[in-house]
Amino acid sequence: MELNILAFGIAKDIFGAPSVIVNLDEGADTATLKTLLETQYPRLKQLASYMVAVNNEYAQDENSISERDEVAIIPPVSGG
Amino acid sequence: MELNILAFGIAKDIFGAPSVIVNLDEGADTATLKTLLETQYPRLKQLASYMVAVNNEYAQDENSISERDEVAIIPPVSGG
Amino acid sequence: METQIEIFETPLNTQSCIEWIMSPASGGIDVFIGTVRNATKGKMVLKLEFEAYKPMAISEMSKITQQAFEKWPVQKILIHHRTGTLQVGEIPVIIAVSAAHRDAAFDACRYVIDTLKQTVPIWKKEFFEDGKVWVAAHP
Amino acid sequence: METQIEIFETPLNTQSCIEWIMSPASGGIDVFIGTVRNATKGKMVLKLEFEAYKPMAISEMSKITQQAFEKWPVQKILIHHRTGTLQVGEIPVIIAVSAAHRDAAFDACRYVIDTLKQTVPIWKKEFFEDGKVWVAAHP
Repeated sequence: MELNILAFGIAKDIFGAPSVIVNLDEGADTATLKTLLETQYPRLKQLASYMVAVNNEYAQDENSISERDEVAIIPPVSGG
Repeated sequence: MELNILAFGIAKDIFGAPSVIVNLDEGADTATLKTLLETQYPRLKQLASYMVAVNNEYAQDENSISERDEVAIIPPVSGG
Repeated sequence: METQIEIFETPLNTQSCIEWIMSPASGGIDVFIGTVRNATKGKMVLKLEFEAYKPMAISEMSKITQQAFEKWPVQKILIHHRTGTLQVGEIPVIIAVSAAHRDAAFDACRYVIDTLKQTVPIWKKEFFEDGKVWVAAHP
Repeated sequence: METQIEIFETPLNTQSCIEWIMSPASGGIDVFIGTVRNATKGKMVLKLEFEAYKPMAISEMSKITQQAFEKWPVQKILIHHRTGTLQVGEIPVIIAVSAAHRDAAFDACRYVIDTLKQTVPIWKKEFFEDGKVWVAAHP
């Protein structure tokens, strides 16, 4: 499946765009997505940490992702 | 000496006036003043507690009072 | 380490307090606003009256702000207290504290209001439908 | 248990927050105002930029308010957060909490801002004379 990945904060700088498209197997889990992104964008690994959000919820590594999900990369937050 | 004693809150109600005049020996201490007032105004003893202020400072029982001091009865405070 | 400590007989103004407390050196501001609640222990309150021993109250509030400056790295402290008759919903007290970092502002603001209620010679009389009472006077 | 949770691209208004949070049932209101400080770790700050993942940020802020209602007897909680470019002295965030008694208002207000800074997807970029940096991105 083709997945559109939203990026915010420094992740947007790393991707060079507010979103990128990646190819993943349908039902792939969050850990697989992270590994793929870290291969394509090695600077992601230099972040203090980052999370993946699926449909506006923080996702765990084992959460599977489907094509209709809204997926976002959440670098360390710093609001307030 | 004649001392003018200021009263606030419920102490004003107990004295029936915003100030009363008492006769005390020059240099008498705060404890003596309290005993005198409690004799004249027994309802003072029914308060949860009360303090004496001398020149805008809380006074201890052993603090002596002179004629030029500003003396006030401070019932339990409830500001804020 | 600036303070603004005042007792007013007229309504307090939250906006002027916030304007005074804000500064480019601050990162966090905590503001406590006391308001007249419509009930005390389930009993309807009609209005309150506050009386202050004004010079001593100002002096005690000033001591509290000095203690707060010693305890926490805060920048400005404001205390405005109202006297006279207050209706339900009106504001008896505003405390505002600014600091570089929010923890100090929160800690100092809470210290100021907690200590004010223990030491500052101001008295509150609550008016109910069936009478009135000086708060905290009796056990 | 009312909430008002909003993200604005325009300047936040402390007065409208205070008007919304006040109520006859409240005795204590705590308001936290974050402001843009002129320096970070001794380095002069020129301006900040805040970016939000807006729908998720609203959802996470809503969770925080629900947690606060479960933890403390508070009545209303307001969270206003700003996005876009902010100059020194401007306000990125306002949290306001009302309660019958002040301890709950203080505790809940502090919980909301502390948790917001940990979980809500909003990012701050600091601009200095010699560059800019996304806060908290790197160890």
